[in-house]
Amino acid sequence: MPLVPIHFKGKSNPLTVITPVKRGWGRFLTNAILFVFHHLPLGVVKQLAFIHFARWILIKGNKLPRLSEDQPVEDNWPYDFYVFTTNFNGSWDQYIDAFGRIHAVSKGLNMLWYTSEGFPGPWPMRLFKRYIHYFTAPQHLYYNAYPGATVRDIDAATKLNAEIEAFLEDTKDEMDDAEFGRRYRAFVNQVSPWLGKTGLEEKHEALAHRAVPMELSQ
Amino acid sequence: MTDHSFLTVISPIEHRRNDPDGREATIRKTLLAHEQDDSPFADCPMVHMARIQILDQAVPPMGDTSGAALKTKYLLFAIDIDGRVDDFLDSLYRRDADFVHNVWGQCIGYPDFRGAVFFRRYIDACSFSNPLGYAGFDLSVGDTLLMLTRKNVLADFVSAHQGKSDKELQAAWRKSRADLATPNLPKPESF
Amino acid sequence: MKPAAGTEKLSTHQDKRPGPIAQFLTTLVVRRIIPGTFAILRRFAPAFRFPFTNTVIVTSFDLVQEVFSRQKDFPVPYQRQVDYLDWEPTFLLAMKDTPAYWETLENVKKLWRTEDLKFVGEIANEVSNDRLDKANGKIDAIQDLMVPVTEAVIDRYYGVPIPLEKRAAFFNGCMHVAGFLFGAQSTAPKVVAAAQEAVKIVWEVIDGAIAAAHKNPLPDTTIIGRCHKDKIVDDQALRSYLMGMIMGYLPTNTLANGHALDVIMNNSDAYKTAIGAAEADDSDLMLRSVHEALRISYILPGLWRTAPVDQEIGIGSKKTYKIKKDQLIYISGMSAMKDKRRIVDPNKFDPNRSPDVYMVYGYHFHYCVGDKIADTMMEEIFTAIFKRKPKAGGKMIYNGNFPWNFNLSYKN
Amino acid sequence: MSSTTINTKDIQGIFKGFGLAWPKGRFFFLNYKSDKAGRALLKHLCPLTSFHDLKTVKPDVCVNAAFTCAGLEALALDNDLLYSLPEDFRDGMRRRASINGDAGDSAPEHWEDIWEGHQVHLWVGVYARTDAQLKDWDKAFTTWVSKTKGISIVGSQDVSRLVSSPDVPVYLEDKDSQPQKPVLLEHFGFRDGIGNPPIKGLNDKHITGGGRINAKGEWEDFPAGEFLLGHVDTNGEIPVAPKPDGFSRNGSFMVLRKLEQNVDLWRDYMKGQAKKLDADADDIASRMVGRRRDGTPLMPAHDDFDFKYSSDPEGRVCPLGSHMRRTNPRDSFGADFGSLLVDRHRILRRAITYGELVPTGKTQAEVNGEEGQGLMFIVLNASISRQFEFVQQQWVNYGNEFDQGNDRDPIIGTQCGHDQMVIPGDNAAGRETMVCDALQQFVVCKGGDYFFLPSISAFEALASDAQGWRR
Repeated sequence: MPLVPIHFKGKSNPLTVITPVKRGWGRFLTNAILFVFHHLPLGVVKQLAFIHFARWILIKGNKLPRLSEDQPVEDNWPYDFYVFTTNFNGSWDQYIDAFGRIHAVSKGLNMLWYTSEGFPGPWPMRLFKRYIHYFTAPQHLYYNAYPGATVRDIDAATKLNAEIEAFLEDTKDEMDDAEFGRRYRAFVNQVSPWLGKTGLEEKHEALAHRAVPMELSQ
Repeated sequence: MTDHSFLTVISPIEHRRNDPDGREATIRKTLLAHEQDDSPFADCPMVHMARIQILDQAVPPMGDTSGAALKTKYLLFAIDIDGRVDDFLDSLYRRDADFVHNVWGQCIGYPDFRGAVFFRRYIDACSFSNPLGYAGFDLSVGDTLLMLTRKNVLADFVSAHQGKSDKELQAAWRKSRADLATPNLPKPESF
Repeated sequence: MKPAAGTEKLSTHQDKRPGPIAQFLTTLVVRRIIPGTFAILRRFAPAFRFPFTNTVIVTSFDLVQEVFSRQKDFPVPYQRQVDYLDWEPTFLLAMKDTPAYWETLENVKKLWRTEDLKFVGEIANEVSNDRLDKANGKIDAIQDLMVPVTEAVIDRYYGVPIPLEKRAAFFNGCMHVAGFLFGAQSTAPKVVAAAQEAVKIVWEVIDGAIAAAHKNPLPDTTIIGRCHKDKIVDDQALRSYLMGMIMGYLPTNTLANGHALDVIMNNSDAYKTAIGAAEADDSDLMLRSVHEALRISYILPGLWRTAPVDQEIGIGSKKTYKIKKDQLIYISGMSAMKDKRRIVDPNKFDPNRSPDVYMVYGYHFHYCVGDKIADTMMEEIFTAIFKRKPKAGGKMIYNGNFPWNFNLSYKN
Repeated sequence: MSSTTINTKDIQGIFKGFGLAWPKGRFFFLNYKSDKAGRALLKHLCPLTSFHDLKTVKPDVCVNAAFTCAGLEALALDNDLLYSLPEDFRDGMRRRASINGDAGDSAPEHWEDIWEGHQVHLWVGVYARTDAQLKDWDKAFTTWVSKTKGISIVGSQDVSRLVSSPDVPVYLEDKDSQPQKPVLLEHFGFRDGIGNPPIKGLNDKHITGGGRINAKGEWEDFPAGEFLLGHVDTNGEIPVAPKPDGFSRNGSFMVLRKLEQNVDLWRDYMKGQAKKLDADADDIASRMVGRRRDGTPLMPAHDDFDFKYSSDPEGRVCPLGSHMRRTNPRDSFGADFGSLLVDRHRILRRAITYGELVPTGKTQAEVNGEEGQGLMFIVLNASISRQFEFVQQQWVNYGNEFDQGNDRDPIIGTQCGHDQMVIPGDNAAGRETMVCDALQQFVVCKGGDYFFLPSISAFEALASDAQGWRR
């Protein structure tokens, strides 16, 4: 599968999928599903730690802003828009793979896209990927405040931060060198799993690889 | 901890008969100019992530051959920010009013005046509320940058002081404490 | 009431002070009734035509910004008053959005330069520390600190020395003319006559300074010296600019500093922040605290605009309001900056608010041209005060609707 | 078309792997000027040794062959077929250098000359029981090539297996780390060739610990489609493959990389770090690799294969950044997910070493001078970009998924000179954290390419003079 590089700087990728939903019952059901999801803990997604921010929103096709008399009335579009936006780490393929392969996530996705017209379900994967790709809207401007950091980096930094603050407090006053050495080593051992360096690098090959398989992008 | 706002805006793009894509072209040109760097959002300290997309045409379901289509092009603006939307809009307008005028100013119904108040009102008229939002972490942009910087500073310190004696360690730590407690923060978009 | 230490020199003016009952009522109106009324208007009628008058009061954040932003539709009305004051050519504050405005603005920026701020800071720092050191633990912060600092800047930076014997008259004259310009917009013959009387002394001082500078050239760190040396504008224009820069400086600063000090001294959050900022030498935080204090209180309750033709405000929002031709519009920045719809918890002191919620110096076109001078000065004065850890609390004493005295006690 | 039983007579022998039974080998890289010459060469090579042969016939000399994209084009195949080849394969390894992290010393401009200008059309791997048998075959083959018009050998590479012996020291400082039993070695002195995924229908017996972990936490063998085209993969689909079916079925994509190992540099670096950290060099080395010298896992394990990582989420036992854990993370991403996020990125390794073993105390120059030591790294997979390139790029040259930020694989990653590897300490076990800084380029890529390894039947079809798939 060849790769189509995308041109946004950094470790996170934007994806916007806009699927059509039938009005009437479809709209009602979608809102009901969204309401349910509002109250669900999304622990699995947190654990996977690859989504910065995501949103789902149902936009009524007949309530698109019409702000001038000159603007034609949208009377030839019988669907609502179901907009999904996400900012994820890793490659497109890997991201969609994770969606489909993790049972809890794929069940959730099946629910969320249940009302979208023609949604094939998260399995078989090839149809699912094709569906997502079919309804993906192209990006024109993307901004990320910390392009050199992934969700895992941020999670690690958060854990590390608590330890750093505790240790700064702990070593506020000068102390016996041996005692300091002991505390320092214990601290370093404690935080050592999160000491990988991060940030934007001059030329990081790993960042070039964020691609949609060509079989879908053609 | 500041609250997180998910702002979703869809604004119609003017489509003129005698100049079919004049306004849209201005938008595209402006977006392209800010694509790689010089992002107007970099100066808005509350913005986590932002995207602007031109929706040329709505994609009907596979197999719908009825010719269903939208009659206007739309501009989708989706943004994840800390705090209130108004603060962000004012901030964006203050930093780069030309960007605002070259993008949303080209949309239908944007009043012919300059001023942040019109931008706020316009976005308000075009925005959609009540999304199902997911945030992978619960930090403001400033906190995120601080923690990430601390992480790198500590990693450098640990790596540079392997195998040092306790005395040297303590002395070095005393010297580096301030760098760790209050590091020089990178500007948004430069970490 | 015994006059506060150091106010004796202004005794001529003190004679004119209203009696205690009149003062009480004025203070009540200024501090309670006007803000209260505006809060109600803001909520229910953000653009409200005052019954039986030609005046529309605009009080909500959005509408105030809108009127400010549409300078071509809503020009300033002050030219009427300027015409009475022997003030030719006119100055920025009374000008519409015309090429002449931009030319004047350019000239003003050639004279009052950004790099001068350091000098202004030095003057303010020196005078305020000197005053506070000498006063020995008790001072009238307005008359004995803020006014002298402002006068020192006018003297040493503008190059307009105020002779000691004319000092009180000059100050009173400025306050009166400012009231005439920005106040009730009355042009009744009696009011005009009083203003013309008051402005005389101001012109006298300015013209005197320019004439003196021709004899003994001033250094080019001063505005007059610089103007004469580089021949930036002629004396007639320079005279007008100086008048404008004094009119927009001395009275407003007195008002601003008095109100800001009142808020900071009587609000425990603000007091703590100011003390902390002074201790840490964080001039940026100090300035933000002063601005926040001015947001909670105010400099002026509002400013005036007119509508030469019929207009509508609220464009792009759900509700619009009509403004008829020749109506006067009173836009209340004071009220706008407390608008809950834009500002979270508006009565709370929070120096970390977004800079966009402040309209302390006005907004958009006609944004205060000397804002940086005022900022620099306020930074220095407030840092000097709060470094000495004044005792919290204190009451501002009004003279009519002007804050006039504020007694501070501190450790030297 | 797919079937659950796999015709092992149709699959090339390399799928099974030439183990210790065929320890000597020689790789030929050939070029043919015309499709006719190409077919003559293919015909000469027939029959190739099949998977089935290795199990039953066990010939003295085994021959396998694979094409580069240029090689298939030179056979004048039909455009439909050529256009159906996936883009990663058509690009070739040189053009994919930025994805694979081939930069610095490994950059394509420093590769061996034969990889320039698409000269290599065909890889022929010959494996023999003894040196003599290999020489005989080699002599006959080179004579035939020299007599045949339009065919040339652009390069060749001798390869051989290394086996540990208690008498030849490969440890750094700690004698006890020397493997006791004879095991297959690579040049840094570690056991090689373990941890390959078992494939359903090809393996004789189920190997616990090699395959994938299902939702119940049990080990399962891989479906053949992950490595063999034309079969069902872990997603329950037949992977995208070149057309027609007869061409790709039972074939696979093969990645071949010549990886030079700087044994001296590696040993010096390890000793330097050990001195700096006041630790045991062999211990540091094994924590970087993720296994002991004799292949024993760092994790508590039933045997050398059957262990999991999820009990060690912070990598305090086996560092998350270690080479083994990066290239086969098993259930590192959480016990809940099993190996679901790993399965699509597994590779089948069929590497073989070249050069002589450098015993401890000697330098590379003393052992075999300029020749050098290293590995002919061979990977078989159904999709180069999804499997080999993904591992290389996301797991080897990037550390995000292992909470390592930008830190790269300490052994085979592309080093910039200031890279580090953190070996987490453990307060409970009383072991100190070790940060190995300024990692050096111990392993340098000297060239290679992407190959298509056809089935035996497809190879024979390509060799035949019938019109077949030609244009």
